[in-house]
Parts: sequence; C-alpha cells; structure tokens
Amino acid sequence: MTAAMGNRNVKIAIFLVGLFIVAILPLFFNESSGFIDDCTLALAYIVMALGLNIIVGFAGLLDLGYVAFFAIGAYTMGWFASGFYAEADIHVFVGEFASSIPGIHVNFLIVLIIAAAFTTLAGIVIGLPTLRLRGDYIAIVTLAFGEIIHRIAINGDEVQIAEGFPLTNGRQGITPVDKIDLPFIEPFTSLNLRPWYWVALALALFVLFVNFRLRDSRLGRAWIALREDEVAAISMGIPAVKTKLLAYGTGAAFGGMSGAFLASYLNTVNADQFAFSFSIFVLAMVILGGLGSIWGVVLGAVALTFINYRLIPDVLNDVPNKVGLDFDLSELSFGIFGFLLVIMMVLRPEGLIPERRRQMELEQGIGTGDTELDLVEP
Amino acid sequence: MSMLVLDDVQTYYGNIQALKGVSLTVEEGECVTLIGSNGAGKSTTLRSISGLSPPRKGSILFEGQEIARMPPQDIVSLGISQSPEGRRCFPRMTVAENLDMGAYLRRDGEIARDRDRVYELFPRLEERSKQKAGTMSGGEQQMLAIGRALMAKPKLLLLDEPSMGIAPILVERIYETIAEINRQGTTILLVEQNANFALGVSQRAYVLETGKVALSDESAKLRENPDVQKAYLGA
Amino acid sequence: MTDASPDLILDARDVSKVFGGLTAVGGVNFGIPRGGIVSLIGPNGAGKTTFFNMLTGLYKPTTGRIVFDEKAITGGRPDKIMALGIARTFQNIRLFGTMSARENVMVGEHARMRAGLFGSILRTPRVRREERHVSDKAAEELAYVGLPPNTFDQLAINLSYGDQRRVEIARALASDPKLLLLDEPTAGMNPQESDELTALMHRLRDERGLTILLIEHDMKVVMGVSEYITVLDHGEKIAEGLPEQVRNDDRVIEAYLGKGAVHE
Amino acid sequence: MEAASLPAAKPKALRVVQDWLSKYGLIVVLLAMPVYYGIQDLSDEGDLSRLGGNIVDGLSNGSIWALVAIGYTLVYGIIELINFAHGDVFMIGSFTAAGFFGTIGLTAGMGIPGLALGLFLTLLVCMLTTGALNVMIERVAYRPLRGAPVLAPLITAVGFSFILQNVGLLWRGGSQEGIGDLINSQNTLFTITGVEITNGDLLAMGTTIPLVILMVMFITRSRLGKAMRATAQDPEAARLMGINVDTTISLTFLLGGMLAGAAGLIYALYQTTIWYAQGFTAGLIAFTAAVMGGIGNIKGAVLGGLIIGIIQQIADNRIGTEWTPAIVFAYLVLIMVFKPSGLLGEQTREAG
Amino acid sequence: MVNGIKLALQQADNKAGNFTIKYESLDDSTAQAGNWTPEATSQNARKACQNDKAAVYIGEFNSGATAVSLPILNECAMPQISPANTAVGLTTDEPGADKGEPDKYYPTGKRTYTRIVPIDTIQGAALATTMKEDGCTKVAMTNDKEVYGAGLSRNIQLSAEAQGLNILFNEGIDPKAPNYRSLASRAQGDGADCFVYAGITANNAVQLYKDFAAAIDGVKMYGGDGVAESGFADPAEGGIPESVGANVKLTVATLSPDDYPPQGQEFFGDFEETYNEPNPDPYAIYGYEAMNLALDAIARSEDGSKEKVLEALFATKDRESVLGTYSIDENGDTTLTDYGLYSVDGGELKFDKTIKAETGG
Repeated sequence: MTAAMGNRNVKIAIFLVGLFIVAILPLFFNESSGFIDDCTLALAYIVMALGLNIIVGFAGLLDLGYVAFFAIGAYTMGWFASGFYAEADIHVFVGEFASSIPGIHVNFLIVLIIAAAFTTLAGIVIGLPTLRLRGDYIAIVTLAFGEIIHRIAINGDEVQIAEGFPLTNGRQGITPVDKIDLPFIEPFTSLNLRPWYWVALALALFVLFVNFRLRDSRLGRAWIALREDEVAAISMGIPAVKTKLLAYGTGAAFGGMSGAFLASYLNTVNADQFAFSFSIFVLAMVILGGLGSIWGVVLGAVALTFINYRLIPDVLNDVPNKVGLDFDLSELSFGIFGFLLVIMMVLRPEGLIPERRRQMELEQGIGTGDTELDLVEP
Repeated sequence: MSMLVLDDVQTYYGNIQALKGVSLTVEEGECVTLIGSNGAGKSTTLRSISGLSPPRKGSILFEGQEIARMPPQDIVSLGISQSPEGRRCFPRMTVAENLDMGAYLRRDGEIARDRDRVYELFPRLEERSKQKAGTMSGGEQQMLAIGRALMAKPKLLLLDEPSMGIAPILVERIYETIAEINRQGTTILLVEQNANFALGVSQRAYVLETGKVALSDESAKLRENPDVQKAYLGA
Repeated sequence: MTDASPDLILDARDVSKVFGGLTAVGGVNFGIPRGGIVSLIGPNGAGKTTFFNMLTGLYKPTTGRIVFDEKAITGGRPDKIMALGIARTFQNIRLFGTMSARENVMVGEHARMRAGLFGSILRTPRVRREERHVSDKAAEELAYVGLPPNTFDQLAINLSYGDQRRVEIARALASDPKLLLLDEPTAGMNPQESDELTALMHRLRDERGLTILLIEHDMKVVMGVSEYITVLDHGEKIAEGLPEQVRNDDRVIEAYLGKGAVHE
Repeated sequence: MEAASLPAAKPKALRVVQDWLSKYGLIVVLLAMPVYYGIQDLSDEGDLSRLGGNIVDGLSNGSIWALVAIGYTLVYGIIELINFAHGDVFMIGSFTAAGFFGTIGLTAGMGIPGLALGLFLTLLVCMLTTGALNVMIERVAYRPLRGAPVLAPLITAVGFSFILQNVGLLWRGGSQEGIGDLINSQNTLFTITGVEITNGDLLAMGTTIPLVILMVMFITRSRLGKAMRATAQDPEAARLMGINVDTTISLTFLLGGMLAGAAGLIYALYQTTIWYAQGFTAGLIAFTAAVMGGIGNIKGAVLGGLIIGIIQQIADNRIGTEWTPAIVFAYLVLIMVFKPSGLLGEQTREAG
Repeated sequence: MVNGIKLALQQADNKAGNFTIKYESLDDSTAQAGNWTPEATSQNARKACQNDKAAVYIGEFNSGATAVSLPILNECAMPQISPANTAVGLTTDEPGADKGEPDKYYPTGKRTYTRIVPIDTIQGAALATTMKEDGCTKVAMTNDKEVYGAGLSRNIQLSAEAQGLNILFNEGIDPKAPNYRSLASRAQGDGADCFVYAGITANNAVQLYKDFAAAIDGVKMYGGDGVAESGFADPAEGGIPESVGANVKLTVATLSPDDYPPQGQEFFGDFEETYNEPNPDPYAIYGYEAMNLALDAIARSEDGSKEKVLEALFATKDRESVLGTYSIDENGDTTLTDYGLYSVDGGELKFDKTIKAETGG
C-alpha cells in the first residue's frame, strides 16, 4: 500500500514538474513566435482529441463526424462574438474595440459555456437516433451528420433565422471574430500569443482532469462494459443509450469548447474548415496515440499537429532547397502526411502509448463488437 | 508407423502458454478421445494439429511428415479435417453449399458420391439441403459441421465437442453416427467434455490437465478409474 | 403452474416471439412460484433462451404479457427490468474480460449506484463513500459464491472456467435480485463443479430467499435441484410438472431425453 | 438481431404510430421525393418527362457509384474494413483511362469499330491497373495490421487515400481537367416519352449491367467466389476448409479494384472532367451507397448506388447542387433509423 | 502569379532604391486540408509581423484569406498589397459589402491594405452591361459561394436586375459535384438564353460550362476574371472544348496587350523568355504589378520602414504601370475601372474591347 502511495506521489511530482515546464515554455520564445502558435494549436487539438477519446476510446463509439462539434462550437463564437449579426447591437462584458462595432458581442467565457451547451445538445440530437446502432453503422451515421452539418455551414447563408440573421456566412466565413477578453487583464491581441497559449493550456488541463476522473468512475466502468459486451452490460442494468449519450455529449462539449477557442484564435469561422478530413485528422490523433490512453492521445495530438503545421511545411519542404535542388516539396505535402500515417500505424498498430485494457482486448480477442443476439438459438 | 504423433507440443496465445508439452499418438483406424476440464488445452491441441494455432515448439508428424508449421490449407490437403468447437457453419450458405465448402480442395469426381454418403449418415441434412445453415437448430448444425468435415474425405477427422449444448436425444444420435464413421474406416480424434459418451465410442483416451497429458489408457479402463470417474464422469 | 397458484413472482401469459416468419416461441403460459427453483428444458432451438431474453427485456415479445412481482414488464428495457429485480447469467460466459473479478461484480451494482456525470468528475465525498461501499459489497458477494479471496483482483479472463461461472453469478447477485435466471450454468463444468453449483443454488434459495429459474441440459443437475420442470419443444410447452412426472412423460422422452439418456 | 435496448412501454397511440412507421417508414422515405415531384410535374407541366430525365441521369450516375460501392462492400464483407482508399483507386482508374486514350491516340473522330476496340482495350488496362494497385495496397497497408486493433487499418487506409490523391495531383495538376469527349457523351441517342437518352447513359448502363451480372455470377457460382463468401462469413472455419484466406482477401481486393477501374473509365467518358479529388467524393458516396444497401451485400450496393444517383439528380434539379450532399446523407440517416441493417441487409457479424 | 512576382523582382535586380529586397513565399495551405487554411494564413501573417525587416506583405490571393490576415497585419501596421482580391467589403461599405465592413477588419482604425484590381461592383456592372448588349433576356446565374464568387454574383445580379434582365436563379454550386446536368436542364426548362458563372476555375468551372452548353442550344455564356486563364480556356490544358469556348465571353481588368504601355509590352516579352510561356494568365501580370508597386513604394519611402512604406503606398499617384495609369485612393483601392472583354478562341483568350461600365447600371 505504501509502495503504491509512494508511486503515486512520484507520479504527481513528475506531473507537476512537467506542468511547470509547459506553463513557462512561452517565456522562452518570442511572443508571436511560430512555435508558440503551433503549441497553442496543439493544445486546442489536445482538447478535441481528448474529447473524442471519451467517445471512441472510452465508450468505443466510432465517431467519424466529430467535426460537427468543432463547427457548432466555432459558430457559437461566430454568432455571439463577432460583427456577423450587424443588425443587432448587443454587448456583454466586452472590450473597447468589440464595443465599437455593431453585432452581438458577448464575453469569451460566457460564449465558451454557451458553446459547450450547444454542442452537448447537438450531441444528444445526433446521438439519439445514432447510438442505437452498432459498430461501424455508428461510424457511417455520425459521418453523415458531420457532412450534413458541413453543408449547413456552407449553405447557412441561404437560411434566415430572422430577417437579416442568416445562420452562417457560408464559404465567405465570419471574420473577424472577437478576441478573448478576460477580466482583470489586458485584452488579447493577434501578435502576443502567450495569453492564448495559457488559455489553451487551461482548457487542456481541464479536459485532462475530466478524462482521468471519468476513466476511473462508475461511468468509466459502464463504458468498458458496454464496449466489451453490450448485451451483458445492459442485462446488468446499464442503460445503453443513456450511458453512451453521456460519453457522446461530454466528448461533444469539449469539441465545442475547443471550436469556440479556435474561432477566436484563428479570427474566423469558415465553412470550408469543417470538412470530413478534419474528423479524420482528430481521429488519427486518438488512434495513433493509443485508443483510450489519455497520455497517448495527448502525444498523438501533439505529434500530428507538429507534423501538419511544422514538420511538413517548414522543415521537409526546405530540404530540397538546402541540398540545392530546385524542387517544391509542398506539392507532396499531403502525400507525405499520408505516408507518415501509414508508417506510424504499421510500426505501432496499438498506438504510441497503448492503453492497458485495450491491448489486452486485442491479445485476447475480447470485445470485438461481437455482441449480437443470435437470431436462432444454438 | 502411427498415423499422428505429437511430441512435446507447446502452443501459446499471445503470452499465455496453453499447451505445455503435449505428446500423444493416434493409430490408423482408431478413435481416440481427449478429455479434460475446461481450459485444459483440449481444443488447443486440435487447433495445433489443424494449423489454426501453430505450436511454438515441438513436432507434429502426420503419416511421417512434419506438419507443425504448415498453413491449414496444406494440412487439409494432406487428409486432416476438423469439425470445430461451436460448429462454425457458414450461416448464410445453404446446407448443400456448406457441404461443398468441405470439399473445397478436392478436384476428384467423387464429390457427389461423398455428399450422398453424408446424407445417408445424416438424413436430416438432405431434407434441409436448401436451407440456410444459420436458420437451423444447434443439433442440425452439428451434423452439418461433421458432414462438412467428412466432405474433405479425411484420413483423420478431428471432432471438437460434438455434444456441446445439444439435447440428450441428439447427443445419442450423433455419437451413433460418429461410431459409424469410425467403423467405415476414418480415423477420429475426439475432444469431449461429455466423457461418458466419448469413452463409449473411443478405443483409447488421453486425459489433459493444465496443458499436459495427465493420464492415458484404453477407454474402457479409464471409465473404471476412480479418479476419472470422480472428476469427469460424475460418479 | 396454473391460475390456482396465488403467489407467482413471475407470470407470463400467452407469450410468443416471431423472427421473420419463424416462430421461436409460440403462446407459452409460464409461472414461477415465489421462492421456488424451476427448470426450463427442451431440445436445442426449442425457444428456451429466446424465452429468457424476453423475460429480461432483450427481446420484445410479439404477443403476450409478462408480469413480474405484480408489475407489467412486457417489452420493457433490460436495464429497467434488471432494476426491478431480475438478474441473469449467460449460456456462454459473458464476463468483461479486462476487468477484475471485483470490477465485474461492481458493474452488477451499477443500477444501485447514484454517481452521475458531474459526481464522477468532481468525486464528491458521497461518491467516494459509494465507491468504497460497492467495492466491499462486491468482495462479499465473491466470497459468498466461493471465489478464493486472492483472485478477487485478478482479471476475469485469467480465472479458471469454474471461477468465471462463479463471478458471473456473483455479478448477478450484486444487484440484489428477487429472481435469478441461470442459462446453462453447468455447461462446460465437470461433475464435481456441477455438484458444487447445485449446492450453491440451494443455498441461495434457502439463505437469501431467491427464486431461481434454470435452463439446463445436464439432467442430473435438473433432476437434482428442480422443484418443478417445464419442457419446451419447437417453441411450445409440451409438458410440465414435478421432475418425476416429466422424466416419465412419453412426449418428453420422444422429443428430448431419448431412451437411455439419463445416466445416473 | 434488433437493437438490444428497447424503449419502455409507451402510450398506445404512440405505439400505433411507431408500429406504422417501422412497417412503412422506409417506403415513405424512399418514395417521398419522386412521388412529390412527380405530382408537381403532372400538375405544372402535364407530363413526367422532367422527372423521367432526372431518373435517367440518376441511373447513369448511380451505376458508376454502384461499381465503386461493390468494391467497398466486398472489402467490408471480408475484413470489416472501411477502405477509405477505395475512392482514390477509382480516381486512378479515371486517370489511367485518360492517359491511355492519349497514348493510343483515341479521338472522337474515329469510326465506331475502332473506337469501340480502343475503349475495350482501355477498359482492360484500367481494370488491371486498379486491380493490381488495390492488391498492392492491401499487402502494404492492411495485411501487416491483421490482428491489430480494428481501427488501425482505418488510419492506414486514410493514409493511402492521401498518398493516392497526391499521386493524382502530381500527375494531372490541382484543378478539374476537361478531357476529350470521345463518345459525345451528351448527344441524344433517342427519346422515349419525352425523356432523352444520351450516349453517356447508354455507355454507363451498358457497361455496368454486364459487369454486375458477371460479378454476382462469379461470387455465387464459382469456386473462388464461394471461398470469398465463406471467408467473409467465418474466416477461421474457411481456413479449416483448406481455403487460403490471404489469397482470398487479395482476390477480393483485386475484384473490387477492377470494378473501380471500370467505373473510373466510365466516369471519364461520361463526365469528361477528371480531377485528383474526385475519388474522395466518389468514395464517400459509394460507401454511403454500400451502407444504404446493407453492407456486405452486392445487390444492396448496386441498389444503394442507383438510389443515391437518383436522389442526387432530383436534388440538383429541384433543390440546388449545394444541398445535394446534405440530402443524400439525410436519406442515409433516415434509412438507418428505419432499417438499421440497410435495405437488403443481411446479418453480418458486425451489424447483428 | 508567383512567377509574375518573381519576375518583377528579378528585373529590378532585387533592389528598390537603396534597399536590397528578399522575397519569401509563404504557403497558406496545410497537408491535412490541402487548401488555404486560417491556421496557416494567420501564421504567415504573424511571421511577417514578427520579421522586423519585412516591409510589404503581398497577398492574399483569396479574399477569404485576406479577411483573416488583414486584421493581424493591421495590428502591426504592415503594408499589404493584394494582387487579386475583389471583394467589396475589404475596403468600402458600398453595395455588396456587409454591414460592419470594412471597419471590422481594421482593429487599429488605420488603413493598411491596398489592392490593384478594381472591386467587384465594377466587374459586376461590366458583365451585366455586356449581357444586356448581347440581347440576353433570361439569365441563369451560378457562383462558387466563396468570398470572390458570392460577392461578384451579388454585384452582377444587382446590376443586371437594374438593367432589366430577368435572373432565373442564382445558384451556389457544389464544386465537388461530378456534373451539373440536372441544374442545366432546369435552366433549359425555364427557358434560359444566357448563363453566367461567378467563381474560380478550380471550383469545377469547366464541367459547369460544358453541361450548360450541352443542355441549352446556342446559350451565351459569361464569366469573370476568376476563369480568365488558360486552364479554363485551353482544351489542351484541361479547359473547355473549343466548341463550348466559342460561346464564352469573359471580363478581366486587364486591357488589350496592345493597349498596354511600353512596360507592359516588355513584360509579356520577358515573361515568355523567362518561363517559356507566351500567354501568361491574367493574374501573372497582377502579381508582377503588385511587386513593382511594392518596390516603388519602398523606393519612395525614405528609410524603408513599415510606416514610411505605408505612407508612400497610399500616396501612389498616377503611377504608370503594366496595367495602365492609376492611383491608390484613401480606401486603398485602385482608381482603374476599365474592364477588358475577352472571348475564347481556339483555346486562347482574345481581347475584344474595353468596357466602360457604369456602376449600378
């Protein structure tokens, strides 16, 4: 027992030291450095990947439409914190510049909560008809919802909620979006990225905490049970749809929060961002990191973010130049991205940091989704 | 020369060792039973022979040929076929198609004759030849699984738990047929939980415990053995 | 069981289930007296497990009405029926392999727990207390069914077959059921283990006042433990009565038992 | 077989509605658009030629989706993998076709016999290329992951999809490219009751129908076809029959790839525009078609492809092309709600 | 376009006044998305801001991307020249702009953005005027829904309706659709005699024009500068067939090569020499001019600092360029308003005439 306690203390110590390093990291870089930018994006993607991890990793629901929550979160930011609804003139706890332009401008923290609420609601609406289905059918229906939301985003400019209040701004995007404006500190700017980084870090820590707590809880057990043997689980009194909805709704909320943050950070809500390939991008983080493995997913998100935003555009593309070749690698960038996905997956099929249970399921062939009831009794 | 010789066969699932050195022999024309409690390694022994779970160590000689690391299709073509645990019929194929799959590797002209022979052994299958296997009862599927294995015209037939989950009345019928198949000249290696019946049809038997052979003798003698009676027959 | 029996814990009337065009269970009347041990036997494909699945809510009956403890449960959701007091085990053991024996049993208590999403995230004192309590209770149940204490925290997949069966029963018991459904509990057990299980069933009934419904092929177990037996064939009830009556029933012998089937 | 959790007992009226919906909902969903617009046409224009035109166009487009969807369904049926790279194999088929036209110098001006021969040659080349490509992908990206977590090959599939798209991008550039209209695709061949049938329609349906019939016959009748079905239903039992499962899986990829190649050629001839990302859209649509029809079921895939083709054209014509994908996916969701196993869904291990 | 920029720099010998100029190309797409992304765009803008030596930011190509980079560049007062943006709202609040535009793009309140192409209001009017002159009555309109396409289509529609043309529909298209046959047959059913597309080639324009040409006999087809490139006009480069091209007219804010001042003539010669491409896309010349304007502004500034360059940029008056003589007004817009009407002939764009369009009809 004491050994276990000691072990636990060591872990906490390592975590705190790591956290300290991560927290002071931006101070070592220029305040608008590309590295801090990539880190901020990585943190925002960690929030999404950990959200998706609750859905796919914990509850075993293959969601190919996670981008829907990114979209809804981002649009919440667009609706409530930009000049998009210029007919309205509502300002709630916002800074000087935002107060000076027309539109609905609500403080970031409030929008963050609204975004979480909206996406949870959307998660329930999408989940209710979907989660009754099994296995890959969930995948295809969530994919379908993701695409429907994408289309609504693109065509929302034709949909008027009220006169002068279209649903979205279509491909033209909602730009610019209000910057974060927290109480007691200077308003954020596009050029000083440190505060953005710390906000993203706070969000990531929050979702990390929730992931850990949920994994070792009554709900966590119920999700494993449903994942491994749904029939046995419901026969043990676990309400399948409700329990899955809790996973789906929670995961959705984090997608929405990250989406709202990114909308403000990137200063735009553009319908073309919400394509199927983004769902795959986040899913790849989860699977590559190790399904269900919290630190694995964090690592997966960081790895793919840096590959996509730094390694390929800034490092690899310069290689031919450096060796004196007149050859533009940027034409090859998504081929390289694909190639890296294949290589990493083949080398580590169970993920970078595999989760203990998942690995066991694999070795023992448990919970392969074979939980059907037989039509004819044996 | 014995038809089948297993020598110190060790088989693993992942990191778990299921067989810890099984050695046994089957002579041509015999019916041999493996009994033992669940998890003793009976099914794994059969899977090792048929190539589904190749052993990590040890040798398996079939008619003098080493088959321990051959792929299943080569083992089938040498004349070993298996009726697996849980029957494993192709549920969306008809009875007749399932039987045809049994003869997949054969290219001789006697397939139709052998099908008739199976129908003779299991008249129920002929009645249902057009029915999808998945819609049949467990007992009927068991007949089909044995019939399908016979369609490969095996020299050695491996039967894994033919009585599992089947009504007593059908168990009786299936064992009568197994005895008949053996009489007609097919060598049989049988794995059973239901030791009473199995020892009834076989000439010799091995008792497996935790991945090793614990005991082997003629079936009739094992039936009299008090330890076996207590553990496997329910005295 | 006929209408004359006043205290039925479960009363199924005219229950049938049709899959596609196939009648798996056709118009069966079936009752279980409170505190009894009742068996359901019959050949494969007779509809026994389908019947089980209707009682526990996995299948919705095509026709008929099922009353449990004076509440209609026809077509109700499995988790709700479970919460009312019907627990079960499965024909092929369906434990959660990557969980320990204790965790498996804790899943069985799911319906009795209250911690929700926010409670789980915040881990309030109440939630901590509940977790501790449930964990202790799981250990009690495991001890009750005779699992060696050193195996409580082993993964279910690594337990011996007989122990897995025990854990499955403990998991069913964890929800404090009134009616326990056992689907071929002795399948794959050797005679010695079967005997132990028979003893456990008697204890459950005598010490805890549980009612037990059993599907079983092993006639020795059935005859040894049942107070009452119902025989199904092709989805219909062909016989019912005391063990002796059923064993000598011509239709039962013809359809199911065969002549020399019962070795004793 | 059904969803494992059932709704709690509900008031009677609601149950009646629910029963009615579960019986007829699917039919209502499927017929809603054609019937609504048919009535509208009859009242507005007095005949059904506009709807007829939509349906003919839909069948032609749909037959291309059908061929691609078969590849999805075969692969899913046998290894339960959503093969995201399949659409891009189809794209490579189109590109091969366009490249080969140029190489052997096919032009619209040639006589019909020469053109027919040339196209037939192209068809063979395309089918072989994409078939071989698909087999190669399976060897490199999926076979090493057999026995790995089920989602791992999904990511390698996506990876290969990116790689193939990049190949297409380098091959023919980044934007849509018009290619020679060899068969005068949009020239009217004849008119039935006001509905124009074009050369392209004839080509699409005339190539698809025999290919589908051949494929169904191969799978139901031939020895290898039976081996494929057996492997799909129970790979381990199949091995006990002496079936070489790896070879059978390769064969499945070969067949799927060949059909995708044929679809690629038809697409190139019919649309006369190709681009590197066409496979992504096509893949999504074809996969939807496969699921709609009941994944694992060839006839279902064909039916799903044709239905989607028709929905697309009606939506393009009446509602607007920007909404079309949303409508297709909404249909998918509704069909899944009313019939979770798909239109002709068989019991698959996964779907239950 | 990048080639045009590079050429200008090369000709100036990498010098502007006393300053040596280095050009750094920043890609605004990512591997995962394959298209311009806000992440990469804002990163590029910040990179430029962070670089003390950066004096001018040339870009973006997409108006949507400019909406992202402009507010960032505005914060660090970086002078920006777009060679291609035509969206109205980036600089003015004239019709076609959304409410709140353009102020919302300028958090510092100071203008930092200029462009050398005329805004959509003018092109929309030019297209509408042309259609009216050609005798169109019922017009089927399509657009690609992007900032450029949607904005232009709005302006065409406003102008066309003012001139009495009947707009049957103005459909946003799905650029990923395999074809537009059903949409074309709808236009045919409605009796359309003219067709116009506002958008870029890369959004499936070739297929769109082909399908409308096939569905409607003798339809007259129009397009804006978004499709005025060889990739659209030349069948050898995957563009529309010659038979379709014969019915297509396009407006571009470039004049006839013959009308160009001498420098312009020179440009075409040099471009051919350097890149072995006799017929550069119209945007090549914009890229070329954008760089030249940048060099000019740097040279005119005294110290090459961002503040001075910005001042110089907005002080551009009567600059003689390859595009003609123009000034930059206080909004950052060019004073050029002439549009050239081109027809497609044998796979090449051929100058027809210069249109003097009256905005708003």
